[in-house]
Amino acid sequence: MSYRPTIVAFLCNWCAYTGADLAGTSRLRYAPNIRIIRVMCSGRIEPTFILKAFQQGADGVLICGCHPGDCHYQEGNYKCLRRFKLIQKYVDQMGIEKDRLQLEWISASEGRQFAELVNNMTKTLLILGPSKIKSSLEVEHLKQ
Amino acid sequence: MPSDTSNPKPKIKLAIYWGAACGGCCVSVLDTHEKLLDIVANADLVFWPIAMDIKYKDVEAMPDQSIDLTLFNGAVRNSENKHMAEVLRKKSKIMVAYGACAYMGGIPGLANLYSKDLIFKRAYEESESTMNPDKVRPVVQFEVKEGTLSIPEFFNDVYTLNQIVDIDYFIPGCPPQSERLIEVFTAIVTGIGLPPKGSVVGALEKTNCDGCLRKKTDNKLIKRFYRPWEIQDDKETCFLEQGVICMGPATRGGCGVRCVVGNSPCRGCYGPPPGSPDPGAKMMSAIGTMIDANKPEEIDEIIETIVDPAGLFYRFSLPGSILGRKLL
Amino acid sequence: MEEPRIGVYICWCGTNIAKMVDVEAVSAEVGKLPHVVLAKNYKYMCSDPGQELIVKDIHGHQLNRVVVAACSPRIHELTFRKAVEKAGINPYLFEMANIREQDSWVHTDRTEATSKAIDLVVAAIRRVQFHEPLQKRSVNVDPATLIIGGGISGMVAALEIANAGKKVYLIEKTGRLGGHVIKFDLTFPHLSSARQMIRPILQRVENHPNIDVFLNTEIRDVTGYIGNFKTTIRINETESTELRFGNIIAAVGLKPFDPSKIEEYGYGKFPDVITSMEFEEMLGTGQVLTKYGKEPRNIAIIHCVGSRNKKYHEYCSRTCCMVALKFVHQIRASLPSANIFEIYADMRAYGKGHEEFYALTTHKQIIFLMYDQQERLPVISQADRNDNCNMVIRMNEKLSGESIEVPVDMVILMVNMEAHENVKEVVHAIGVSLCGNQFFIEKHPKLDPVATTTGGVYIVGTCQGPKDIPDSVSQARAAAARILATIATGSVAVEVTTASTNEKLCCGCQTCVKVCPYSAISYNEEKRSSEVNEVLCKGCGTCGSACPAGAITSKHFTDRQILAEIEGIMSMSFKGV
Amino acid sequence: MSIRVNPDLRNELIQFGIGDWNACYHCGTCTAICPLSEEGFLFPRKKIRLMQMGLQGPLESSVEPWLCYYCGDCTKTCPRDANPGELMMSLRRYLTSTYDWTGLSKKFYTSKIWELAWILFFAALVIISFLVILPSFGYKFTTELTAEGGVKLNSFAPIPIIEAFDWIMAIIVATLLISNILRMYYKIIWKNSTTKVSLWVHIREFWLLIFNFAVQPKFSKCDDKRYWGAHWFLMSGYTIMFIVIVVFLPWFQTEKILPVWDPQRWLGYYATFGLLFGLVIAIFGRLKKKDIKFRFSHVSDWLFLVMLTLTVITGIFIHIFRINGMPMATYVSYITHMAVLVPMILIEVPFSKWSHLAYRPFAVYFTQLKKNAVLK
Repeated sequence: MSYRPTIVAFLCNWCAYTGADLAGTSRLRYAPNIRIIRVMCSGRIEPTFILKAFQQGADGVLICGCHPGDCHYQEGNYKCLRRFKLIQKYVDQMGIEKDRLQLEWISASEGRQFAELVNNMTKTLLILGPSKIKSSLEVEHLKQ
Repeated sequence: MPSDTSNPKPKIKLAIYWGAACGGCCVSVLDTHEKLLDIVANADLVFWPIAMDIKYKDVEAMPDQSIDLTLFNGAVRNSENKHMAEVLRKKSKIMVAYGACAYMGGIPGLANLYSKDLIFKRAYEESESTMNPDKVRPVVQFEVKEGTLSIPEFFNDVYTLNQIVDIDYFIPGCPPQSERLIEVFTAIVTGIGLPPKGSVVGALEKTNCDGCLRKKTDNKLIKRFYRPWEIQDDKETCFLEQGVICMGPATRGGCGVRCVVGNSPCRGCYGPPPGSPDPGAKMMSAIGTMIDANKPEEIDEIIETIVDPAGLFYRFSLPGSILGRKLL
Repeated sequence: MEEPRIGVYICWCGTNIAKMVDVEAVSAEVGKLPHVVLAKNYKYMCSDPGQELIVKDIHGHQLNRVVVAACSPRIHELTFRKAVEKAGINPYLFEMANIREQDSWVHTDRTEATSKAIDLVVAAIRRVQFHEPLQKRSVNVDPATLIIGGGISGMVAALEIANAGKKVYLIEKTGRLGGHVIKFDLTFPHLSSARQMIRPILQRVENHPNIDVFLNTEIRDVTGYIGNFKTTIRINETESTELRFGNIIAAVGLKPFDPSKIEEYGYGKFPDVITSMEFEEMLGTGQVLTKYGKEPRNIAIIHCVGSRNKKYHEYCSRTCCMVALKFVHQIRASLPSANIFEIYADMRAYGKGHEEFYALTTHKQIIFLMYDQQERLPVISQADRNDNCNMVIRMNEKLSGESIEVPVDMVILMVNMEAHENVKEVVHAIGVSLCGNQFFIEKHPKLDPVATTTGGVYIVGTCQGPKDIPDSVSQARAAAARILATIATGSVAVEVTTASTNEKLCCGCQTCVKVCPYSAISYNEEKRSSEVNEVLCKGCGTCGSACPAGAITSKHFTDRQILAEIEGIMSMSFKGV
Repeated sequence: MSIRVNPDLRNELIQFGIGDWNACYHCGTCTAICPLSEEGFLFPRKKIRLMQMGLQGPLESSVEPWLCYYCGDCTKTCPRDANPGELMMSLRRYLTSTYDWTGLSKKFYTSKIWELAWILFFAALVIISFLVILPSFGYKFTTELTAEGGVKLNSFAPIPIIEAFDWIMAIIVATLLISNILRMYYKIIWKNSTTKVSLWVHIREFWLLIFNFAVQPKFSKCDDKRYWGAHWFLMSGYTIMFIVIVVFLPWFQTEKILPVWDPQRWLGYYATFGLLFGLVIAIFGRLKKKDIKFRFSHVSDWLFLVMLTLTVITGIFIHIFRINGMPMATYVSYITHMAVLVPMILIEVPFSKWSHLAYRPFAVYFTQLKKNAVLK
């Protein structure tokens, strides 16, 4: 079986998740290798979740929130942005290419942008190749 | 302490062993000072390489489950560490990961930012004091005419003890606070107040800020981060509020906040609070929250001042973290 | 925790899902998972028979958790929550997997879509195991209302509520009601009298049995939450009264910009350079005269003073253009032959009747001169002795490209509306936020412009942003209607999926306190722990992410639940190669 | 140097026919649509702006109003009904008054009474001359007819005296007109402190003046070419009439009844027909108000048309009555003809609407000079 990039996406309920729903109601097509997890606000997204997704084998992690200034909870997206920037620095240091972790603002009306985003990220991940998480750890020493 | 000899209770069999460790944990046992005598009074030390001369084969010969308590300090770096961890697990009723290295990987765990190859290259070829023109590297087995010489195999990764064998309890700290050891030892000896298997003992549930005497407010918005030497510490304001990253709020209490008392920010050797699956992620999340900027460029500028996040947030815990190692 | 017994339902949505997703395969696959008691698929889960199927199974199989894989939870989550509630299960012990909008409708490969559906359902199954029952809550609403500010907005809102028979406490900082409007002579665009308009309102407010007016009073601290606020007001520094009320309207208004900050205009230096507010007062006297008592021959009206300029305020004050045009009519009435210069940056006539008013005014023989707000402001200087005027304005006229000088005897500065200086105290007291320009932030800029993110606190009039009288009055009446609706209901529902702190884990670092956009978190010194006021909390969860000690739980979006969802998503077909 | 605003200019301009001068909000549609506006000489918008602002100096040194031939496209497309075409027309009136150093032009434009009074005064002078002064010198009416049966016109209106009078009037008018053109030149070219035009350029571009006087090529750039044709017809008729009357009076004002194919007669007929054709179009246009260029009429527009029409009609009457041997009718027609023509020439040519015959070609010439100007 050939390499099929896997994307775990965290979407805020009010803008990005609604935007992704709109992509569906508009019958837009995008790559099927994305799995979406809904949170109420992008400000809820923690580094733990991102690391967990990478550990579980995600080739890419996508975070989407409301555009700056449009947050349903006023400023959650800014908090998300700050955490994202820091965690991106960390994952980069840990040998996970920066492009594997992306943050984009998607409004509730941007179904098309969401579909394009998924397709573009898929292309990026195809170029980057599979995540090294599966080849990096010597699992034979671990307890059963 | 059950030191009343008039009511004799069979002494427990105690083993103390070190894997990839600095020896500080063993010293911390001695740091119990006069209380050590109580320990000795209640326990028979059956194995303690730093203090007693017992061969591995003697330990291997012991019946299974014959040791009541093993305090294993140090991470698992090589095949010897792994072998002894497995042997001691088999021989012990209760196996405790003692200290930050056994618990989370500790300082040796930072080697997971490199690979075995990179480490050997540095150690045997590149380091300033090395003269090794033939680029000789250690091999596990080497034939000489007297026979086969062997040394333990150096693993690519550093492991926490729990990743190799099942562990009953974890005592965090680099090294663990001696007072906590006494408490845990007492509990194990008496069997009273022992938490369920797999728990962290010898530490508090609340994180370090709770015991910290520095002045704390809600003013935790930071425009620039400083490394401790970059700033004149006023010795009374919360380190974080001065812009110095202190792992205190994300690190279990129990150490007595000794670093902060000594005017040095907490580095997190006691590990994450209960329920946190990753030792550094919560702190990173909190620090991200504290960045006082909304524009991407300004945020980048502030993050520039956080040098080496992996070494900062996972100083004692890289092997025990979610990612475990750098992906190479 | 009791052992989870999960029922899983895969919806076909007619052919919407079933065409692209092999629903049989999905239910067969997930049916094998631990804790899954049954996995079924059905044509329309949201239909009455679909919902009854769930209810019947819950009773028949003693299910305690339900997963439905269907459309977006944004569409039918509530429907299914109600269904499981009907069967006696807490509605939050339910989870939905979105296999229509985010699967069958966006993919074209049936195999891929089916394996994606399996992953999403598995994630929901894993997640629902960690769900906890949550209780719906509501609070009673005190029928009294506090209105801060006795300007036209505050008074109109007060009358609206008081006329409905509900108590209003109207607090005014100054010694009289009426705000700025009472100082105006005429209003645009109909040139009707402002005083005639506001006087009857004022009398009705003062004499209304349901309105208690507190003059010379300021608000310092308000405690409580929607439906149950409380404050102590001090009157004349001696008396103090405790007030209890269920809702708050902030109508604190604005203050005119101080043009002495703008050197070019020489306000304060030249006695005949006056602000629009001062000119309004002059119009009230019925005469337009210079400081030396002469009739001015040339009058310049400079627009956008302090507005639309990065150095002062970037925003537009919205009313000044029309007020400046209104002045033309008033000047013409007393000085028919005076030369009037409108020195403007852009003419903004956006409102009802405004463009017509502008067109009407252009026939009043006035001279429009345009200046570039960003490049160079007009400069006012003293005229030469032999000049036949009082002052000279030098400017670059944008439409002709010429640099010109304008002889003037009087200059009226159309000053910007800026936020009140003591607005911060009020903000602190009632727990709302300010935007960059120090105006109050509304809950939603388009769909909810009178509410704030703090439940029970409404903002009306110019404290929300510069606006004219009709807009202020509309907001006032809208806020009043909103409040009357909650009073009529008697109680308000509050958010269920809030955050909560675990005192055992909280270390008191207080990182969370300022993170909350709703000021729902406070630090309890006694307990040495942060506390979430769950009435104020809206459940965004950002505090849960900020807490380094893991002491804050975002209900229904806990770490454990989300991590289980991630593990679930990655557990089956999605492991990659 | 900044330019002082003259807020009172607008009151003055209103008297020249500027209507709703503040309606314009400077969208620039007029300039964009204008077929004659060109880089460096943009109008009407900018001129309207100068007018609105009361920038008298720049306004007076503008050449652009003369480059406008009032096709009406600007007015048609103006979203504010500001009527830029008529504003340009009013500006031409205003400029005519500023070129005139006597101040009479302004009086004529801004006061109907003043203008009518002067017309009547000149008309009265002419009538008195024919009824009182000339008879006292022996030039009397005679009912005697010539051998061919025509009226003896020359004995009533002696050629040498009339010719002398023609020349005196032509010199007065020319002096006034030339002095005004010099003032126009001063305002447009000479006063400009930043640029200068070499003498060679003045000489080199002189042909433009003649060419534009004769053909009005700019007028032909307006969309509706028929007006240019009608105007050219009128203008050529007028020029022919002017030349034959001033230069060839003895040949033209003859008592002989020449055959129809004689050049004297068909030149006269051509000129008359050309004038009449142009006048009919203008008068009907101004009455019907269908075309924008004819929609708005200042008193000066009507006066000019009426006087010229009267001149032409009386001229025709003189001709008809003379060859048919009707002496009294001929004399009355002749006196009326002169009583209209003299004030028309004296007032309209140097001071009013008719001055455009000189200002327009000069404006084209000055524009060309400006284009060739170099920095000082």
